[in-house]
Amino acid sequence: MQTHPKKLLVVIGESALEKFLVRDIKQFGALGYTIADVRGGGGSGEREAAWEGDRSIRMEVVCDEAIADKIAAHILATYAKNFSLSLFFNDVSVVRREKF
Amino acid sequence: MQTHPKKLLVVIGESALEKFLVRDIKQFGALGYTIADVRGGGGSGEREAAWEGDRSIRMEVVCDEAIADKIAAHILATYAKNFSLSLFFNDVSVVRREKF
Amino acid sequence: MQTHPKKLLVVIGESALEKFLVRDIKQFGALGYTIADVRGGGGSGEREAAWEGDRSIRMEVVCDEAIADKIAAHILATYAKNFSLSLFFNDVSVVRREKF
Amino acid sequence: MDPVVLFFLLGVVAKLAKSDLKLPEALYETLSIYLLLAIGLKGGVELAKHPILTIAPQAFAAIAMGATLPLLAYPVLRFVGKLSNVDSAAIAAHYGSVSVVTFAVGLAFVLKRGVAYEEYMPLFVALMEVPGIVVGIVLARMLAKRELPDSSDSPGDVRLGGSTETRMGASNGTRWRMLAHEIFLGKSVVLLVGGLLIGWFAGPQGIDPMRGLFFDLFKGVLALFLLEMGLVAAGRVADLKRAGPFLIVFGVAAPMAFSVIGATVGYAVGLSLGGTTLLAILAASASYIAAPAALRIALPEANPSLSIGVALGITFPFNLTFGIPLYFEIAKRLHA
Amino acid sequence: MDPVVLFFLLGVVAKLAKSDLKLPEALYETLSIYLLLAIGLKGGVELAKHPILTIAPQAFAAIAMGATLPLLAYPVLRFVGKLSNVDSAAIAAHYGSVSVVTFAVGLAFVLKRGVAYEEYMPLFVALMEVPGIVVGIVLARMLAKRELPDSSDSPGDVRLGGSTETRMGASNGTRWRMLAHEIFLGKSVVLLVGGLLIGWFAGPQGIDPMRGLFFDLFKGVLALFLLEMGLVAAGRVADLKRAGPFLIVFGVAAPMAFSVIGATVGYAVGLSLGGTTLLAILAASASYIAAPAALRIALPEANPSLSIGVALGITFPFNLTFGIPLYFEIAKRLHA
Amino acid sequence: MDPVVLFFLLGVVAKLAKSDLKLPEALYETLSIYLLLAIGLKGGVELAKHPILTIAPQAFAAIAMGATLPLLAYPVLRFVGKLSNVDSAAIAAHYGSVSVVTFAVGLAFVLKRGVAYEEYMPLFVALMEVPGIVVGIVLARMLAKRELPDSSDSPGDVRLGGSTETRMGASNGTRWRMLAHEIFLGKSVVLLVGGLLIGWFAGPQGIDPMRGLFFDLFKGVLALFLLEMGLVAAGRVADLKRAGPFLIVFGVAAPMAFSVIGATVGYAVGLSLGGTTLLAILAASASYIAAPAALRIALPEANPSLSIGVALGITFPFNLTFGIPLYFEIAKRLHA
Ligand SMILES: Nc1ncnc2c1ncn2[C@@H]1O[C@H](COP(=O)(O)O)[C@@H](O)[C@H]1O
Ligand SMILES: Nc1ncnc2c1ncn2[C@@H]1O[C@H](COP(=O)(O)O)[C@@H](O)[C@H]1O
Ligand SMILES: Nc1ncnc2c1ncn2[C@@H]1O[C@H](COP(=O)(O)O)[C@@H](O)[C@H]1O
Ligand code: NA
Ligand code: NA
Ligand code: NA
Repeated sequence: MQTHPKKLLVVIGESALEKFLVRDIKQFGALGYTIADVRGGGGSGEREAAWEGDRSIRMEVVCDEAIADKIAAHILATYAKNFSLSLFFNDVSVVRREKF
Repeated sequence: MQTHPKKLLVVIGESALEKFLVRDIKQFGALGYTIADVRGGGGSGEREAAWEGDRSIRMEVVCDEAIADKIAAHILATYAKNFSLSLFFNDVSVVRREKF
Repeated sequence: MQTHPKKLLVVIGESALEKFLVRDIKQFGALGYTIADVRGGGGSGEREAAWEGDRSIRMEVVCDEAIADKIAAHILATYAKNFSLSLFFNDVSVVRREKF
Repeated sequence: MDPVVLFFLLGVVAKLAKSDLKLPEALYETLSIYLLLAIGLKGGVELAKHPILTIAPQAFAAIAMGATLPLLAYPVLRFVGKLSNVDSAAIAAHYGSVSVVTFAVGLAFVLKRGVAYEEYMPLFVALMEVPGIVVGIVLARMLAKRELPDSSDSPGDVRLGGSTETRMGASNGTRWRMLAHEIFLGKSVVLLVGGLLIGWFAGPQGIDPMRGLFFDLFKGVLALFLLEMGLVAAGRVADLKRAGPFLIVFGVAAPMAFSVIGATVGYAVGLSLGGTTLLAILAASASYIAAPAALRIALPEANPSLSIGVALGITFPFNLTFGIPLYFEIAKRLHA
Repeated sequence: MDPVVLFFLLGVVAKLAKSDLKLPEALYETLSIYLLLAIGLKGGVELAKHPILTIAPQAFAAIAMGATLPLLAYPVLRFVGKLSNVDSAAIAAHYGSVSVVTFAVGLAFVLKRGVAYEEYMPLFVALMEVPGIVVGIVLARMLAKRELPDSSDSPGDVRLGGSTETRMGASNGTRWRMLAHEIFLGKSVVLLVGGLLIGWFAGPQGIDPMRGLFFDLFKGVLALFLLEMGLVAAGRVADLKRAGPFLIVFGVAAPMAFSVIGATVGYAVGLSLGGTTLLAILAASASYIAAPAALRIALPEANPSLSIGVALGITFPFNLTFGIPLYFEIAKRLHA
Repeated sequence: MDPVVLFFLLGVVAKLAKSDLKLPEALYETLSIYLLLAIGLKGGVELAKHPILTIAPQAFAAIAMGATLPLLAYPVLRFVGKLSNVDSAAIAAHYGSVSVVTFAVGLAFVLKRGVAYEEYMPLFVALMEVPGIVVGIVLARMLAKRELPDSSDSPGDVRLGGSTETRMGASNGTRWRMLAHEIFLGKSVVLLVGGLLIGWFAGPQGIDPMRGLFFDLFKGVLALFLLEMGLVAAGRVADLKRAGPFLIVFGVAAPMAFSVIGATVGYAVGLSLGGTTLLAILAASASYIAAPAALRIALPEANPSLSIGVALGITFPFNLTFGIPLYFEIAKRLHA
């Protein structure tokens, strides 16, 4: 199967960020995203999703490397200081390259 | 740790597809799958999981590359035209190769 | 963007294991984890999350390869015999290496 | 206007104002499970009191009407609205089937006015869910044949999934079986029919200890569900803008026309004023639980945002606000 | 048959017919939290009315019975059923503990017939949840020693997690602490005991403003929960087919035998006809909330599909349909 | 102590004992949606009975008080507590706003004692949610200017997001709009105000068929929600330990001081004994739904574990147990 390399950017953070992240990734040209509700723990403590302020989301964006870089840089600069937030990149391959 | 390369196929789409996708991946020889409820947006608009028809799932299948290819080809041919659907591949490694 | 390679360890298994897995990965030096509720199927049958004993989780840990290996070895040795459980590794890259 | 409709408006306003208000998915599902079961139980308890023979001809008329309405809707959608074959058939199927929540609001309307009605009416909800959907699907498949004369299939052979054997990954026989499954074993039919049977077997005394949950809370739960439906319906408005003015007109005209048919049939089979009103409401309502789920599988080529958009974005609010009182007037004229 | 049982049947039929009907996980959890709390509150309110000294010997008898039943079940499972040591012990633990929902259906049965009963009976549910589980685990560990004579541990030393120090990643001392935690601080014990204490402290007047939620809705919530249990139980049938005929017979015979013990003990400690029936039901019932959760941690080598399969797939439906009326008859004979 | 508080204690104990008890997220959300709507409806129904002109001056006083309290809290937090500018402002905002659940428990307290109160008090809950939050945010921004004199902005220009144009990825104008949105269209304001309006339009007879859900279950739902709040509050204790003794003292002293202000204002504007008590409770309570959500966006630099820690970990339990009876005494003195 003919596939094309893309980047997968995964952002895990406070669910208060959801609408900002969705707005941001579109602004930088990503064509889609997927969000799951998660719980977890990290540098800023345990987040057990027990109530509003304690919820986390995991957002996944498949896009070109350049876009992924820009999104990540923006997210780190804008939110990382004040919010619980992690992100990482992954190499994926897609079939319909124009979709991502 | 001795590991073995496998493909991870991720399919994100309408939750109406769940039972068909499960049936399909088994038919093509995948030995397991994992499904999470998600929301998202893409070429076919925002899917906020607000009601039945608006729900999406994220399905993950770890298997041999050949099987992943066949599954992906089948899914694209069968559902992609009429359903909100994205898929991508990833390289993963597993320990117990016979499980996947 | 300057990134650093890390391992992503994904563990999918019975939700009864959640607190043990969280304890274990910390013991081995991982600095964070993310958990989602999932359903699925594999060698030990279908797990539809219909009731307590039937629920599964998907745990994601980004860490150094050495730690990921130790965690995986421990999990396989401790739980794999008696619990529904799958795990796989993935190569990811992170920006803030000290976080993971 | 019944106060429950105010909850719908609250939902609509909140959504249009882009409020963050969102009901959890599990609550949405719980409320809809509750409403289906409660309506089923209510009808079943009453069914126990009436001889089946009185009800049978009325029931038959209701089924026949549900199967006929899509045949009336289809040509309008196809030839006036210039919609594609599958989209026309899919929308027709939604209008052939019924909306449980519209029925519930109608029930509240009738109760509030103290109008007598056949208390086994919930039976007709269950009976009218399915026929319209089936007719819509058959329509799509039969007429698709005519449009694809080069197809290798014999013309009389109604096929699911169109011309590709592997459509939805299944042969034609399997597809029909899957579809029957999807329709008859879908959540809404199982809960409605299950509730009816339980209510019927258990009878009034048997259900009495459960009335605290299933009857006393009914109106409040309906209000909460309408809040959620308001949020959902307002979210469908964008779809409709894209679809253009025809569907908007259709979404108002079709329920009005169908209500007249429903009221006439109800009157003809001897229903009381309340019963006639409720049958008019059922005829005028468009399904948005059973039909979308079944059609997504049966007619995947249909664009769901059109059918849901018009059923939920136009017809549902129209029925809630203006439709129901109007249909009551129509029924009154007939019974005058 | 109580109409709530019809909901269970609806669930079973829907699942066997492969309907898509599924209750959201959050609803399942909510219903079970509700039932546990409501039963606890009900018992606690009554407890306030009775002198502890009257209840103490009965409570002691209930605990002792819960601890004894696994000792009777184990040899049958191990030597007649030829099950492994851990599986025998795990299943025995389930039958030593109790099913809150079976108790609730029994309560409905007794109430419907207007039979007097000790209204503090929910206390016994709380008391009988734990002992059977503990005995089952100790049994598994002690007898595992005998089967592994080459183990370096001293024979009298009951160990959790078998011979590997790192089993479940914890030393033996830690394991016991974790287990005690799992059992005594599990959801069901906390809610039952918490409800009992709140009901006790607050008394009837204190709880009265909450009866709208906790008492008036009880039967309806029980019905909904049974619908869900029907879906779950029917899903366990496949496990049982694999397990063979012995377990199926056990799933019917054990509750019948244990009900006789329960009824006899109840009669002996001076319970009324209703109380005797309820103690028989508790003895006959098998846990499927507390026990599975605790045993998954304590005896991970046990195959949960066996214990859950028989407890939920056979004993639970048997008790619901034939068992409860039968145990009532047994209690009547004793009280005759 | 009202029995509902026992549910809170059960949650606290369960959490501190590390029980696995956890209410599903969807249930938590459902209960809070229910409480907000029910309180709104209750107030709206009563509003229909009173002339707006009587209420207007009282309402104005409540708003003014909500806007003033943060101005009193801020200097204490900043100069006595030595907290940073944003943290002081954020905590002040929480105390300027109100806790709906504390109000609900206060209502239960007043009802239980049969004390008369202005039944439109829920209106004040809605009115007092927002002003304190806005004042807290403005405070943070204005005083941040003074501390950063090297900023290029003109000193009078209150800016959101501090000195960086791209903070939260939006320009200042957009930020203010987003914030207004977050505050006025947040879940709690929409549901409270929506409920008020629906209750007002529909009136007592209109809401009557829904009282089974919204009124009869109120106390029980409150109990369940308090169970959840106990679990959450106990989880915040660790945050507080880190924060040190000042905040713990503040969490008890601030509500006591503010209750005196609230009671005095209530008495001054002519509220009855019950109304005075309830206004004192509102003044003493700290928001933990609307404020945290709005401040996370408006003052992201503030550490939420401080504000939530003290509001939920100290003030909320204090009010529930000792505060409410104390504020009732204060109100009684004034009315003596
Ligand atoms: N090493 C990690 N692996 C996986 N997920 C992580 C990791 N670190 C943090 N997270 C997730 O990211 C969220 C925010 O991270 P933090 O700001 O470090 O607390 C956590 O609550 C976790 O869900
Ligand atoms: N670029 C993307 N990155 C991540 N998820 C995506 C992307 N595009 C689409 N999706 C997901 O796939 C679903 C269907 O995609 P589409 O058919 O393009 O609307 C969306 O609702 C998203 O959940
Ligand atoms: N090949 C696979 N791909 C994705 N997920 C899997 C796979 N195999 C197993 N799983 C997940 O891991 C869980 C436990 O696996 P198992 O013990 O093989 O039943 C399953 O319930 C699935 O959720
Ligand atoms: Na119709
Ligand atoms: Na038992
Ligand atoms: Na306040």
